[in-house]
Amino acid sequence: MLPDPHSLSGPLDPAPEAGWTDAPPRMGFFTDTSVCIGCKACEVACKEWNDVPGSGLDLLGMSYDNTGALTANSWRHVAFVEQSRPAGHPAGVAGAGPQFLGMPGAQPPGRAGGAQGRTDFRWLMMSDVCKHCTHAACLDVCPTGSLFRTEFGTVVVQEDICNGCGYCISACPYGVIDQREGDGRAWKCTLCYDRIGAGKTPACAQACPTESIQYGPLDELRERAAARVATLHERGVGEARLYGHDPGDGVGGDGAFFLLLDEPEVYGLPPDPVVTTRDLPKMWKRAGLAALAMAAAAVAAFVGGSS
Amino acid sequence: MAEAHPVGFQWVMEAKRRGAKVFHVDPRFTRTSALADSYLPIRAGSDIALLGGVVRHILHNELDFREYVLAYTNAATIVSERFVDTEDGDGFFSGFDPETGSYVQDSWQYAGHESDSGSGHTAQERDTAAGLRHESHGAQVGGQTVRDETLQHPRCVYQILKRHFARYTPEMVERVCGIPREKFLELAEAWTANSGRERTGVLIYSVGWTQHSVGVQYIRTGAIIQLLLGNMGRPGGGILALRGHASIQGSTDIPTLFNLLPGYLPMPHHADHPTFDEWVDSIRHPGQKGFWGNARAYAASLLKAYWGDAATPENDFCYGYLPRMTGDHGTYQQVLNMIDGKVRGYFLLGQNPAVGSAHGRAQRLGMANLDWLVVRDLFMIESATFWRNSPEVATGEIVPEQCRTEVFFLPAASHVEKEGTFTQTQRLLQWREKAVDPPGDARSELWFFYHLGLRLREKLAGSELPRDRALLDLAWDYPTHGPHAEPVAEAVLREINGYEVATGRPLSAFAEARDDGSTAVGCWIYCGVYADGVNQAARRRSRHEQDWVAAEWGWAWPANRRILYNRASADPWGRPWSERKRYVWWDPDAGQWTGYDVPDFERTKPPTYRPPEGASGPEGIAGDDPFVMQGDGKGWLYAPSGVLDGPLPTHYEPAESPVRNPLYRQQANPTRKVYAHPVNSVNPSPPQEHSQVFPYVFTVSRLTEHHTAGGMSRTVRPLAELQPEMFVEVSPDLAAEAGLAHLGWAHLVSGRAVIEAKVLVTDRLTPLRVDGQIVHQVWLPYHFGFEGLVTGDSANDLFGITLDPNVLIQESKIGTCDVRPGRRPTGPALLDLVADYQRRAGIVPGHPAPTLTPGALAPPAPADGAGKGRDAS
Amino acid sequence: MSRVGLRTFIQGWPVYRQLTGTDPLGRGAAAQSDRSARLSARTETADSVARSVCPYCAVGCGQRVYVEDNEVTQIEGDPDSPISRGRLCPKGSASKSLVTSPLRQTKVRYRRPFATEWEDLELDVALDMIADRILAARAQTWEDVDGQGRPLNRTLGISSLGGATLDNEENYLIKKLFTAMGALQIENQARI
Amino acid sequence: MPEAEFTSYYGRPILKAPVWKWDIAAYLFTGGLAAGSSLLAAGGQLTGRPALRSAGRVTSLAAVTASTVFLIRDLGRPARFHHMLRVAKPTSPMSVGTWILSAFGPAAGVAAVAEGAAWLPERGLSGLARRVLPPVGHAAGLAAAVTAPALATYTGVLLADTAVPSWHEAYPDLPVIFAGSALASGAGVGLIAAPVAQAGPARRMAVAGAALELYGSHRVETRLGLLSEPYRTGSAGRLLRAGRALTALGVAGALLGRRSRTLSALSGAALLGASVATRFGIFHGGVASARDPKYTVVPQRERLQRRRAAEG
Repeated sequence: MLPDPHSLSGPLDPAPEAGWTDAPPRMGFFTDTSVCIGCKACEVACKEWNDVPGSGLDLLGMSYDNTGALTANSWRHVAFVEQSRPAGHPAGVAGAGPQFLGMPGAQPPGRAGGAQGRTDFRWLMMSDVCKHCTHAACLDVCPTGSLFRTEFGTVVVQEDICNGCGYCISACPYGVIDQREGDGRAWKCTLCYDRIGAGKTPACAQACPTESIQYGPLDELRERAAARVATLHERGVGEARLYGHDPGDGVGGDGAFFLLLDEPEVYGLPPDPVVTTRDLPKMWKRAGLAALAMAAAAVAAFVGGSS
Repeated sequence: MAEAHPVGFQWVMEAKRRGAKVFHVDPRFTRTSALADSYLPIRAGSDIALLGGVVRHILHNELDFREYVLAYTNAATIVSERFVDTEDGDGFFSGFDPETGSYVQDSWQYAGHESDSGSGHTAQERDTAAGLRHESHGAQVGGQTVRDETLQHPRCVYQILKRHFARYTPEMVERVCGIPREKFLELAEAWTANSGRERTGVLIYSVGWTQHSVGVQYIRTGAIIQLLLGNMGRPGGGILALRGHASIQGSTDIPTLFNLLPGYLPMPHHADHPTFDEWVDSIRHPGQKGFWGNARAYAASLLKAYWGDAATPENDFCYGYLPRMTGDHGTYQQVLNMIDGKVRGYFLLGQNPAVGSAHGRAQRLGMANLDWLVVRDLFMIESATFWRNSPEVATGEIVPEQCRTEVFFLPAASHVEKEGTFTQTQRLLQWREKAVDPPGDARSELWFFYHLGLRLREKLAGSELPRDRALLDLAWDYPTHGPHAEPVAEAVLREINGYEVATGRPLSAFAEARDDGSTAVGCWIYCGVYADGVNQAARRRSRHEQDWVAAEWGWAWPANRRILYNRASADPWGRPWSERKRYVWWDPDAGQWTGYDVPDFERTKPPTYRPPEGASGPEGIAGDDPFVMQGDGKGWLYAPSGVLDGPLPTHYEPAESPVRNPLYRQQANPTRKVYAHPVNSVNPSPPQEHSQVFPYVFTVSRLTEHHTAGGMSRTVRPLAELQPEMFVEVSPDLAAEAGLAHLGWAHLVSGRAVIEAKVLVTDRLTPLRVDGQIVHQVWLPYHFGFEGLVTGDSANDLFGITLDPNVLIQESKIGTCDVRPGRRPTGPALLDLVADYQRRAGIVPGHPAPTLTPGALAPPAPADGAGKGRDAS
Repeated sequence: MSRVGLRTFIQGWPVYRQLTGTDPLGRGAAAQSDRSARLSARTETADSVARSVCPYCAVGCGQRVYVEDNEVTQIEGDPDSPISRGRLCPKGSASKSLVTSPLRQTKVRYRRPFATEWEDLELDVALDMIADRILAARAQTWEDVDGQGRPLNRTLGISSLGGATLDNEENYLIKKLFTAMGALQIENQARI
Repeated sequence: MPEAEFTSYYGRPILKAPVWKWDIAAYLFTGGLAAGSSLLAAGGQLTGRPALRSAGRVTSLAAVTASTVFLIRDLGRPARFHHMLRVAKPTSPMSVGTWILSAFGPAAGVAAVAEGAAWLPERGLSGLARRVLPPVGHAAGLAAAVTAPALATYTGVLLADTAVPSWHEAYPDLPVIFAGSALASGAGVGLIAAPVAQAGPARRMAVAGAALELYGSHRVETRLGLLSEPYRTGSAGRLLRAGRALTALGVAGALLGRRSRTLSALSGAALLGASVATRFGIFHGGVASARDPKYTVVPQRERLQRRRAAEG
C-alpha cells in the first residue's frame, strides 16, 4: 500500500513519493555556521516577507540571542554560544581559530582556572530554521492535510486548512513548529513557498550578508557542503561537521542541513533525531494486540462464570 | 565591521575564503572578532602605541616596500634642522606655544621651507576645524624639496620616523595596550609579510576611530604603515573608512557644516579672507604643485551657482554676501551657547543629539533654553520630547510648565518617498528612485527648505536692508512637480554638477570650470555626475554585465574614480608592480595611462615627465608623483603641515584615563580642545589625584541590530525585539569585584551623569594588565533613549565634551567611570550622587585641569617667531 | 448543490484524490489546497519597483522597493548591486517596517511655550510661523561687521544640526539657504 | 541513576512541549469509558443483562459526546473541526482516530436512542419507530462494540507517535494501559449501574482491565531507563501511584463486595477514578519529558554511542 519501501523512513526523494509527477528538483538550505556573523538579517527578512507578528521584548541574557528559540513568531532563530574553554580542552580550532583573550603573564584577580589567562575562546553563531525533513513527523501526523509536501520537496503548513489540533508540535523531533497564541494555528518556515514558486530566492537566503544561508537544489548543496567541510579540515578546523546531510539518518536527511562547529546539543539541536513515523507500523501492531486482548477480555468476562 | 557594516563584511569573508588572514583589534570581542583569524584585545585609547609598534617593527627590520617608499613617499625628504621631535621634547614637538596650547609649524617644514608654513598660530585653525578641509585636498608645501635617496641622512623623514617610534617596542606595546607580545608580533609579521609587488593588505576602521582626542593621528599612523608597505593606491590595499550614516561622505562633500562650503572650500574667515582674492589664494596657495591650482575657478563657479545673474566678476561673484567665521562655531560650542541663552532657534534635521551627541544633559539643557526648536524626523525622537520625558524632567532640572522652548515637529519623508542621491562610504553617489508619495504632512527636506526659502523671500520682498540682498539675489528658482510641488531633485543635481551659464550645458569634468562667471558649479568635486546631461548616479548596469571595478554602477567622485591615487598601482616607469596586482598602468603605444579604473593622473603625462623649474599647479606634478593633491606629489609619512597636533602620531593618553602616560611626561594631547563651561567637566587622570574615584574604563559602540541614536531602530518592531533593553557588558572578573549579577542591574557614574543598564557578564571582555596595573573595561551600546518601542538610558550622557584639535570631533569612545550594582537613584537624588562623585574626584565644573601636564617641560617658544604670527582676534 | 457542484466537490476532496490519484498517503499532491495552488509572490503582482539604496549605514546596499496600490509591499536587496549583491543586514531588511511603522509621525505637531501637551498645526501655518521666527531671530542677532570693520554678514542666533541620512540635493539647498540667510552655525552628524 | 552529564543551549528544551491542554487527557478517559461501556452494553445485550446494556449504552453515548466536546474545545480553531475529515492518513493516528470516532459515535448514539424506544407512544409514526428501533439498536450496539477496542487503543498510538521521549519510548505499553483502563472504566459503569446479580461480567472485566492497566503502568515506570523517571516523579508520579491504588481498591471491592450493591458501586467509582488518574498521569509524564532537554539528549547520545560502537 506504501508508494515506496522508504515511504515511512530511510532515504527517499519525498516530492515524487508524495504524488508530484515530474516534480522540480528538491530545494533546500545549507547553513554554513562557520561564516555566520550573527547579524539576524535572516530573522528580520523572514518576518518582513511573511508578516510574522512580533515576539517578546525582553533581554534573555543568552549572549546576543533575545529571540530564544524557533517559535510561531520566529521562523528563523540565531543562536549565540560563548565558549571560554580552559586551555587544555581539545576544542580543536574554531572556524576562526581559538581567540586569545586573556591576560598576559600573571593570573587576573578573581578568576579561577589556568595560569595563562583565558585562551581558546570561541563565539559560535548559527541561524536555526525548520529542517524540512525527508520524513517530516509534523506532516505525517497532521490529521487535516494542512501540513503537506510541496512539489519542491519542502514542508509547508497551509494556513487556510490548519485547525490548531497541535499534533505536529508534539511530533517535531527538533522542536521547530509551534502554536501561535491568539491565533491557534501552527506556524513555521515555509521555505518561502510563494517566492520559490515564482523562481525567487527565500527572503533569509537573499538577505544573508555572508551567504551562511545558501538556497538551491539539495544535491548541489550537499556537494558544496562536503567540499566546504574538507576545506575547513585542511585549514585545521577539525571539529567542523555536517548535521542533517545524511539521507541515512533518523529522518532520512534534512532539506535544511547545517555545518556546525561543535556538538549539535550545544546549539540546542537533538544529537540523533528520529522521525516517530519510523516506529509507527510497530505501534499499530502493538495497538492491535491490545485491542484483541481487550476484546477477548470482554468476551471472557461475559462467557465465563454464570453469575 | 560585522557589527555595523555586515553587508560590507561579505568582502572580508570573500578574502578569507581566498586565504587572506583577518586580524581584528578591538577593546571587546565582537561578532567581527568571531570570524577573524586573530583577535587582539586592546585598551581603549592606546591605538597609536600599537600601530606605532608596527611602524617600528617595519623600520627596525627594514621591511618596507623600498621601491614604493622611495618613489612615492616623502621618506627621502630632508626636514628643517629646527625640528625637535617628541622624543627630545618629552611629549612636545618644536613650536609649541603654551599660551594658546597650539603649535607654530614653521620648524616642522621641509629644510629650506621654514617660512612656507603660513600657518601662524594654529589655534585659529583648530577653532575652524581646518583639518576637515584636507579631506579632498592636501596641505600646502613649497615647490622643490631637498631629498637623500639613500635614506641615511639623519634628518630625512625615514630616519626621523625611525627615531620617533624607536621606543614603541613589542614590550612597550604590551605595557601600554595590554596586548601580549606574541599576539602583537603575529600581527606585525603578517602585515609586513603581506606587502611588496605581489601582495597588498587593507586597513579597515569604523568612524568611531575618529571619536578620540587624537583621532586624526590614529588615521595618520594607519596611513604611515600603509605607505611604508606600499598598500596605497593599489587593489586590495588602502584604508577603508566605514561610515555610519547613509550619506556621511555626502554630508562633508556638500557640507551642512559651519567651516566648509561644497567641495571642501573653506568658509571665509573674517580676518584671513576679507576679499575674494585672499580667500581664493588661501585655498590655492600660488606656487603650489597639485590640482588645487584652479581653486579660483571652483570658487567663482560656486558663487555663480549660489547667486546666479547677481554674481558678476565685478562684484567678485557676490563674495561679499558670504557670512564669515570668527572662531569655533561647532555643534558643541553652539550647545554651550544655547545653555547661556545666546541661541534663539535650532533646527534638527533627522538628527537626535539628546541621545546621539556627547553630554546628553548639556544637549537637553541647551534645548530647554531656546526660543524655538524645529525637529524634522520620521519619528517622535527624544530631542523633540525633551521638555516632557527627558531625565532632566525627572530630576526637576526642566519643569515643563517653565520650559519656554516652542517646539515644531514636522514629519519627514522616508528614503522611499523622495528621490535623490546618497554618497556612500567609497565616495559613490547612488540615485534613489521615488517609490511612493510621503504620507500626510510628511515632506522631504528639499520641499521644506525650498518652500521655506520662497516664504522668506516673499516676506523680505522690497526690503532695502543690505543683509537681505543675499536672500533676495539668491538663485532660488527650481522646477517642482507632484501633488506637493516637490522640487525636482535632478534639477538640483544638475546645479551641483555645474553647467555652462550661457547654454545650460552640463559640464563633464571640473577642469571645465571657469573663473570668469561663464560656469556655475554647485560642488566642483561632484562635477561629472551629470556628464553629457545624463544622471550618472542613476546608472544601474548589473554587476553581472561589467568587470569587478563596476564603473557603470552609480558615479564616484572625483571623475568616477574608484581607487584614489591609483597611479601608485604602477611602478615609477608606469609598469604594473606585478601581473597579480595590475590595476592602472602606462600604455606606451597609446601614449596614455589606462587600466581597470579612471587613472588618477593626467591621462597623457608620461611617467618620465619631470616638471620644469618653478612649475606650479598640475604642471608641477612629476610623472612619478601619484599623490596629485599633495603639494609635493608624494605620500606624507611626515606631515609638515595640515595636522595641528604634530607631524608624526604620538601616543597620548585619552582625556580621561586611569593610566599614567608610560611614554611621555605630557599625559594627554596638549592641543586638544577643552570647554571650561560650568556644565562641562573632565574626570581626573594621573598624575592628578582622585583618578581612582572613576577606576574603570568604559567604551561605547554599536550593535548590528540598532542604528546610531536608535530613532530608526528602536521604533521598528522587528529590530527593537532583537536587542530590547539597555545593557552593559562586564568581564567575570569585574562582576566579581563590583558584585554585579548576570541580568541584574548596574548603574554607571561619570563626572556628568548616572545611567543604569542590565548586566551581561561575558568573557568577551577581559581585564588587561597595563603598566603593572589591572585595567577593567566595560562596554555599552549607545542606541538607547527614552522614546520608542524599547527604551533605556543613553550611554552618551556619561561623556563630557573634549574635542580633537583637527576636526573638532568629540572624544566619545573612551571615558572613565564607576560601576555599582543595582538601579540608579531617581529624581533629585540622582543629582546628589553625581555631585558627590564630583566632590570626591575634585571636579569643579567649569574649571577643567590644565591641558598641559604640570612639570611637562614645554620646549621654549621659537625665539625668532618667524612665522606670520597672526593672532586670533 | 448542483450535480456539477457535487462532482467538483468530491473531486476536490483530498480523500477522493488519495484513492484515485498518485498520493495515497495524502501527504503531498492530494492534500494541496486551492489557496496553496494559486499562491504567488507579492513582488510579482507589484505595480512598480523602485531602484533605491538602504538609508541606514554607509555601505550603500542596493534596495528594490515594490509598490502596489500606492503602498510599499516589499523592500529587499538588489541582486544587481556590485556592492551588496542583493544582500541586506537586519536594519536594511527591516526597511519596509521602517517606512510603514505605526510610530511614524504623519501630522505636524506643535508645543506651545510652557505647555505640557502637543497640539496639531497646519503644515502651511507652521511653515509661515517658522519663517517669521527665522527673520525675527536673524534681525535680533545680526552682525554686520567685526570689531575692525571687516564684514561678518551673519547671525549666531540660529543653529542647525543635520543627520547624515539626508540626500546631497537636500544638503545643497539647506547649505545654500542658510548661507544666504547668514546662518553660519549649521552642523551635521559627520562631526559627531 | 546518577545525574547524567550533558550539554544544552542555556538549559532550554530541545523539543516543544505538547500544546494539548487538560481536555485531551480528559478525552483519553472519556474515549476509554465510551469504548469500555459499549463493550459492557454489547455483552449485556447478548447475554440478557438489560441493566448492563442500558447503562453501558447511555454511558457510551454520554462519554463519546463528552469526547467530541473535549476534542473540539482543544482545537486552536474549533470552527474548523470538520477539516479532520478532509483526509484519511494512515500515518496520522489522529486521522485514523477521527474515522474510528466517526464510525463509533453514530453507532453508540443509535444504540442509546434505541433504549428509549419503550417510552414512545404506540400509534402512528412513533409506533413504527417503537418497533424498528430495538433491532436497529441491537445492530448499532454491536457495531459500536466492534469498533470499541480500536477507539480505546488508538489513543495509545497517538501519544506514542510523537517525539515526546517518554511517550515514544512507551509505545509498546501505552495501548495496553489504555485498553486495560478502558475495560476497567466500562466495568466500573457496570458495577455502579447494574444490580449485583447482573454485575458478574463487570466484575470479571474489572479484573482483566486492572491487570492490563497495572502491567502496562509497571513496565512504563520501570522498563524505560531514564525515560521512566518522568513517570515516577512529580505530578505524573503521584497520579500514577493514585491510579494504581484506586485500581487495587476497585478490584478488591469488586471481588469482595460481590453481594453488596453499595460496595460494588464504590469499587466501580474507584475504577473510574483510577482510569482518570492513570490517563492524567501518563499525560503529565510525557509533557514533563519534553520540557527537560536531558530526556532528549542523554538517550540519543547513548543510542549514538551504541551505534558507533557497533560500527566499530
